[in-house]
Amino acid sequence: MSELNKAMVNKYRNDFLKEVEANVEEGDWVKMCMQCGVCSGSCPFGPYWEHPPQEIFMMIRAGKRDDVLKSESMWMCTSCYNCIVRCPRELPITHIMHGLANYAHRLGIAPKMNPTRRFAKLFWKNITKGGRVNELKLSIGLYFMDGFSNGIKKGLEMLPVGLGMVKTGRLNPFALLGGGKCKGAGDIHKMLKKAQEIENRRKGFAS
Amino acid sequence: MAKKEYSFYPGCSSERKASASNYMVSVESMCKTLDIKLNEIPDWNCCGASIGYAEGGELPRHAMNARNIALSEKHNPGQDIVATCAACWLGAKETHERLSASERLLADTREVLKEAGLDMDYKGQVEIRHMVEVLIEDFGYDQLAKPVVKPLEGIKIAGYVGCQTNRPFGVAGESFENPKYLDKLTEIMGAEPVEKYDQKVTCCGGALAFSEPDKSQAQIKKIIESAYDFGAEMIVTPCPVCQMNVEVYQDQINKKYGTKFRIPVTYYSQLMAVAYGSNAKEAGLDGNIIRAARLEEIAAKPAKK
Amino acid sequence: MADAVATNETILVVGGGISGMTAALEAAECGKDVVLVEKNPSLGGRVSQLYKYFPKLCHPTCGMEINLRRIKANKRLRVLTLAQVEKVEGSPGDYAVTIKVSPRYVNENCTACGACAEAVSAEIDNSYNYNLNKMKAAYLPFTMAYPQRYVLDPSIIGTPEADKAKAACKYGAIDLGMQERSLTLKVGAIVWATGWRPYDAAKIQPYGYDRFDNVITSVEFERMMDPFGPTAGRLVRPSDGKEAKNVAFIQCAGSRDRNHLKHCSRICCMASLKQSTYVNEKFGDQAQSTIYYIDIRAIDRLEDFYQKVRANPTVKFVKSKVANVTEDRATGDVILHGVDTEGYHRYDNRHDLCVLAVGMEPSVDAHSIAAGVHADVSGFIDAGMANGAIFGAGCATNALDVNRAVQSATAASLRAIQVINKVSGAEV
Amino acid sequence: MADIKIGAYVCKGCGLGERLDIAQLVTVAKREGKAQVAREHDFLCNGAGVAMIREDIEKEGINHVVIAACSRRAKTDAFGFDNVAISRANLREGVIWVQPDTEQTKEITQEMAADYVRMGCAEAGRMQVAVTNPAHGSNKRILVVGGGISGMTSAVEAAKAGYEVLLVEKSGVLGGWVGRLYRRMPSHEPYSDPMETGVPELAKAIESNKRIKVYLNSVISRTSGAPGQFSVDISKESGGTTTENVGAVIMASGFEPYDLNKLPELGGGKSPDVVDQAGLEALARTASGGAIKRPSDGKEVKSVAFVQCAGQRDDSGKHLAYCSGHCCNTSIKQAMYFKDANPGVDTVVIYTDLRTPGNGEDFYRSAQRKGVIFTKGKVSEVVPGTDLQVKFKDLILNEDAVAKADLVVLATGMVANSGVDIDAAGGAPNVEGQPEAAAGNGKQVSVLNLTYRQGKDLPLLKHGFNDSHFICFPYETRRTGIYSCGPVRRPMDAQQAIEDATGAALKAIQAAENAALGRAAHPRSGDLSYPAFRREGCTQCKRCTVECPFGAIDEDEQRYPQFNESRCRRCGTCMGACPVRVISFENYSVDTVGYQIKAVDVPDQFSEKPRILVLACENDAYPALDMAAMNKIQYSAFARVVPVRCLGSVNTIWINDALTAGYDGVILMGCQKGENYQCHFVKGSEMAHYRMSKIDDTLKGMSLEVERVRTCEVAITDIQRAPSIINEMAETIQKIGLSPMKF
Repeated sequence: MSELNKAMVNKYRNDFLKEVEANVEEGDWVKMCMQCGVCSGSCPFGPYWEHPPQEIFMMIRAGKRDDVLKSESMWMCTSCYNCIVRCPRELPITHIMHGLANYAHRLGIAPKMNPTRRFAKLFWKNITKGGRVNELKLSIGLYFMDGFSNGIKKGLEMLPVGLGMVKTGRLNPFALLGGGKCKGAGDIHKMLKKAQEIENRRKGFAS
Repeated sequence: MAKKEYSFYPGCSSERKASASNYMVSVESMCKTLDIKLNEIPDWNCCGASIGYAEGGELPRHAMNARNIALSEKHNPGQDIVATCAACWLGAKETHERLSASERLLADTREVLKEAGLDMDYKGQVEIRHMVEVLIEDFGYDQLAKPVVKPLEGIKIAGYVGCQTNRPFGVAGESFENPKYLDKLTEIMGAEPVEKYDQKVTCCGGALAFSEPDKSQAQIKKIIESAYDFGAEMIVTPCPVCQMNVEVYQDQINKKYGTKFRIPVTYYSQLMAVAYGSNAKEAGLDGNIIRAARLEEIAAKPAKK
Repeated sequence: MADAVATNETILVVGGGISGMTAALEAAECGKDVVLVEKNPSLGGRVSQLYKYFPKLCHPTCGMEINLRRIKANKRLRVLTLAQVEKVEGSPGDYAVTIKVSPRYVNENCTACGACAEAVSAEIDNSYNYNLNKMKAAYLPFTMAYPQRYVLDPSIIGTPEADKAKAACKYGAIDLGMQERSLTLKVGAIVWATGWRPYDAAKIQPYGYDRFDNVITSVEFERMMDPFGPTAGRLVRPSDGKEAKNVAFIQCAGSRDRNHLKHCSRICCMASLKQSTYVNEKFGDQAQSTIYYIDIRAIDRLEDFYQKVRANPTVKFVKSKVANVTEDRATGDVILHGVDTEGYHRYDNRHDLCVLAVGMEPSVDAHSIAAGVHADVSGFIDAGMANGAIFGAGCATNALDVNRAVQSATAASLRAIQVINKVSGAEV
Repeated sequence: MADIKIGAYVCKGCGLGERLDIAQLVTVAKREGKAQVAREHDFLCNGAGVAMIREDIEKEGINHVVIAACSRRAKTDAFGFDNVAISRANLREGVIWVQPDTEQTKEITQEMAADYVRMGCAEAGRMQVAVTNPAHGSNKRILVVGGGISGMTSAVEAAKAGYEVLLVEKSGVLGGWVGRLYRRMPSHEPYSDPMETGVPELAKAIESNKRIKVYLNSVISRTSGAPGQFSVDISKESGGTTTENVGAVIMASGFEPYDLNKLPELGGGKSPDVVDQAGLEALARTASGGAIKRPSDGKEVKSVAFVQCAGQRDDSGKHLAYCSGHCCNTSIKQAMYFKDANPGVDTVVIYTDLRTPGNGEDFYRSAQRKGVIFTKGKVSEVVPGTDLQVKFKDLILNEDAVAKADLVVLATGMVANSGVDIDAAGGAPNVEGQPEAAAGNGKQVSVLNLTYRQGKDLPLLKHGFNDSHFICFPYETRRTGIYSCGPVRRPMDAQQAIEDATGAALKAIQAAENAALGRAAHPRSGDLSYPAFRREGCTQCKRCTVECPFGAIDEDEQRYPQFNESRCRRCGTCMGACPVRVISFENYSVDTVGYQIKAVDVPDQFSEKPRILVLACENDAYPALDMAAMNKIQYSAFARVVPVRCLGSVNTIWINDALTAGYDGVILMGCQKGENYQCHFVKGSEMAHYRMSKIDDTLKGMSLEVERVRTCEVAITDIQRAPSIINEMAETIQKIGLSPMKF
């Protein structure tokens, strides 16, 4: 268990709801759920959720910390916002799911091999480097996520797509050398560092 | 028509040789006709997109967007921010909304912006709008119909709105389940909207098309199948991610499901550019992997008026 | 009834539904002078459009017959139809109320013989049937309508159709020259019983009321059971007239929802339980009802009825707020998508017909009644507050079932009498 | 009353003139109907027509009017003449609208019309103008039994209207259960926090109200009399009885919480830290805004679990089957007591259906905002101990779970203080079916001690509550002038009780006012007629006293029926019950109907023209036939329909008369009977069915087929069925042939 995770377990003891309210984006909405299930039914990836949002809210109240934070479920969110617009209690469900995923990730207990988690990581690295997306590096990074040989295989699968994009001028083969840069990249790095700091301070993450 | 000016947030995918560069091209042509001046936000950065949450988290994500807003308010004062990309629009709009709702979050964000010397430039007094909103609200369908010189006669088009231009904010006056603006735009451009198209707002998987290709492609299949069922010969969309996901995976889906999909997926701006008289290149049609043949034909024809 | 004379010892009751009729009758039977105004051409209100009441499954028209007989027998009670309150001024014991009376184009001479309706060929939407069918433009709103007098729809005035009607009437009952008029009543107290209206189902977008023929509202479903209603009493699907044996009921359609009505409309659970018995009434064991709910709110002895329906093998209960409804283009069937939250079971259930248990909203926004009347954010009269001598009754104050509405109306009636007795200095 | 002068008026409007030989009808009225004056008119209901009748009343001294025109349900404004007996011969809805307009049918249609004119005259000839019952009292004081929120409200509201009130409370203080609450549910926006009960203020207002006389530590030891003239004994705990006279009574005797000790499996009686909602209120009052301490060791409560539906909504038959309605909101309110005092306290509400109707939804949301946790689950057991364990099945997560708590609150239900169950105590047959044993906490002490023949308290509806059976008429009572309100009639919260009590106050006032004028109460409100009986003819068989649905009839010292007219609802069930036919009303009697039956012209058996007598309930069956006519649904021209007040008023002599007169068939149309009865007079239809079940012997005795008499339940909506019932009888007669009883 990561240090941070240990710290949080001790801090909140058996009150997972309080932990979520304090540390998860929009977490203080969780208590407002009335278990109607409209969110669970509205999710395009619903069938792939081990625990749908409304059940997750109930699990949080029931203190099932590990079952929630170690779950793949939140990582299924496609950010389609169907749940948000249909929720009769106006819970910002999409953000709560993002928040839970992010929190689990920070605690280091999110499912290691979850592809979305890994892609998200890669994506963030990619955009924060220069301030903008470098699509070529992003996709290549993506293919080689599971090691060189798999990467080649996936790369080959995706080759037609890639070539199509290149042919139509929608993918820059030279972007490996750069591209996706802001002049203010430096500022951005400083900003993100600061933001991280503040969030840790706010949420009492000793780091 | 008086010139209209906006502070423009193109977003990563609209960059030269990026995945939605052809969107950008068509938007430029469209704006030329409508006499819209887009003042690009100097040195704008990525919005973090929806997928930015996992590593980025709350404050960093807002910081990224706040920087863009601050830059816009600094360099293009008094101008609404207009985005062409759904994710960019949503990201910026969300940050703007949350910062105006939470004193604390605003204070934290200013503290962050200070690092870039922009803390005082963030006022949060701008409207953040999608290009579609500008068209509908600042021009209106009647105005938009006027410049049509090459009506897109006889093309049946399914309007695929997708998620993020539609939820949670959406376009004023449209419903989340059955928005009609793409159909209306299609219609005034002289084409035939497939109004009963029932996958208008189905999610294409978004960023998860990369991480969960199978699950996403199952969604995309539904989206395309229904378009075919209703006799559409083309799909039009306002979102770069939707456009790419629905267009580029058709071969893979065909392999997987034994389907024979080959349907062009265009941007509303491409329809408009062509209808307004642009040639194929100006309308970014060369950027479509699945060629929009019918549009190219019309683009090649001489203007009617 | 001609212009009603009133004094500050008169009670004005606004709204001729069951609450208004009750308030008016109870006061009149205490010996008070009462004027009852109703905006429609006849009394009865929403309950007159119901097939049966829960939990007894008896017929609302039965109680209505009694109330109508009480009204016919009571000379202290005067009824104004096609009348709407436009302005209320003054203070307790001394109100001046401006009332707009729309022309009926038919006078007291009418014998309800029906000749005008036979003569006229023009048709209009039948609002009594929630516009599910058409009716003649010269009409008696429904068989039990009181006053038992025909109405000419304004749309035919000035057309040959109106002349046909006039020519057909042997009794000089048709007066095409009737004009809208405005009268001012001096009254001492007012009972406000304008009732409710069904929430606009089209606003609940995921359920596609505006897109799919076979998604209807609970109030429309009631009309389908009337042998003289739009479907001649047959339970059929609007899309193809096929018998609707497999019916889905979606609870909280608009209610308990911050996007729509924030309150619980109280009656919808019971209404759907009741309507599930309609499906059995028509199709016996062939019937299949599924009730999608969040909480079944069957309080006090209504619980007995809930348990009875629960025990019915043809009725299924799914604890779920339905996520959305889609249509199977080939069959016209509706497919409900969602999750049964009791243990997480996904469903995509196919039904012949989907009935939305729509919520109640006040038919008049209480903010518009008069100065000094407190309204809650939903537009109901906030009866917990002092509102001068304007007393809310029935569903104008809250989402109530018939029984509670009548209790509320009876209470309002006494509050009005208290004011009148103060005015008249009546000591007993 | 002066000698009878009948004026008969035949209308030619609405096609009557075209369809019927009006002149012949006028002649019938004159010759057979013995009408002094008989006239026709083109358009009887208009100004001229009505004026013509008025003139005859004034100049010719006509005091009995026969209107031969449309149904008695139509044109009531036009034909409402004061101080004359009016009979309506229904030629429009009753004849031409239900008969085809053909040459062949002209004759039988005319015969139908002629018979209705004969019947109208016959009825008018036997009617008297009703004058108010001489025995009425005029006391308008209101007695309120019970000094809880309901009783206090009734008292204050009645006094506000200018009426004198007696308020009797068995305990030493006013306020009842609400008076023992710390706070109550909010009654107006924003519906987010508990509010003051307002009971102390209300009590003060009552003590200082000169119109209200309060009796504390007192109970009602005797109630006799009738509306406008009740006499009640009020007995003090300390001994001593006062007798007071009142005009009407409000029963607001409230409820008791269901006995906690009946729920050992939920820790009831097993641990001092398992309390019911009343117990929690007591703790909250002690804490008065501070930390709530638990009974066992005075430890500050840090976690509390609320168990909903404890001993309620029970299908085992051991506990209460119903839902008490208020308990969800009450637990929400009580959870707020904890959260408002200290947000750190864990509060969980375990429910199966959360029932917060109306604006309760706001209250529910408010509780969630305050951090109250709601768990959908079914509690199986509460294990006592220093920290109690609540074992439940989590219905969402579909698993067994345990909640630990310092204190457990059981939301037990309301048990009505409705006195003795007079039906169980033997008396009139209970149409509601036997009340379940589990209801109530066992003890049954009479509240009103009525001296009525049919029992000491109000009849119960269900589960021990004495609510009205009628949805449209929640204040309908089976004991005229006595109205119940608050939780004794139906489980309810304080806000509803206040509303209910106010309504009950109106009904009590109304009953007293009507009694003072000798008028009937609902549903025949305003009816001035009243039952009278020929003492010398009475055999003291007691049927009337037993069968009266309203317990109006007692027996006097000589065991003769004593009618207590002011209690009577004028349904005529007694008239129908009387084997010797000594009971009648001025305007409705064995004769007014009997002579109509005899007035009908019965052709001989060779004419192939059967006659079918239809006795139709005027509230449902008759309107149904009217509406059939409006929809031009036809039925046999051989039917002769007579409206009756209630099927209960049908005296079997009428059937005998009809059969001996040569009628070929008789149909009785009444309302639905049984548990969900529709009869406006409770048991009328049921009694009629019971009586008619015995008619078969009579028929056999006359060697007539049993099919000739049919008793059926007809709803007002049976617009198609009612005519078809008549037609079926016509077909039956075709099959079995005409009655041999024709002479």
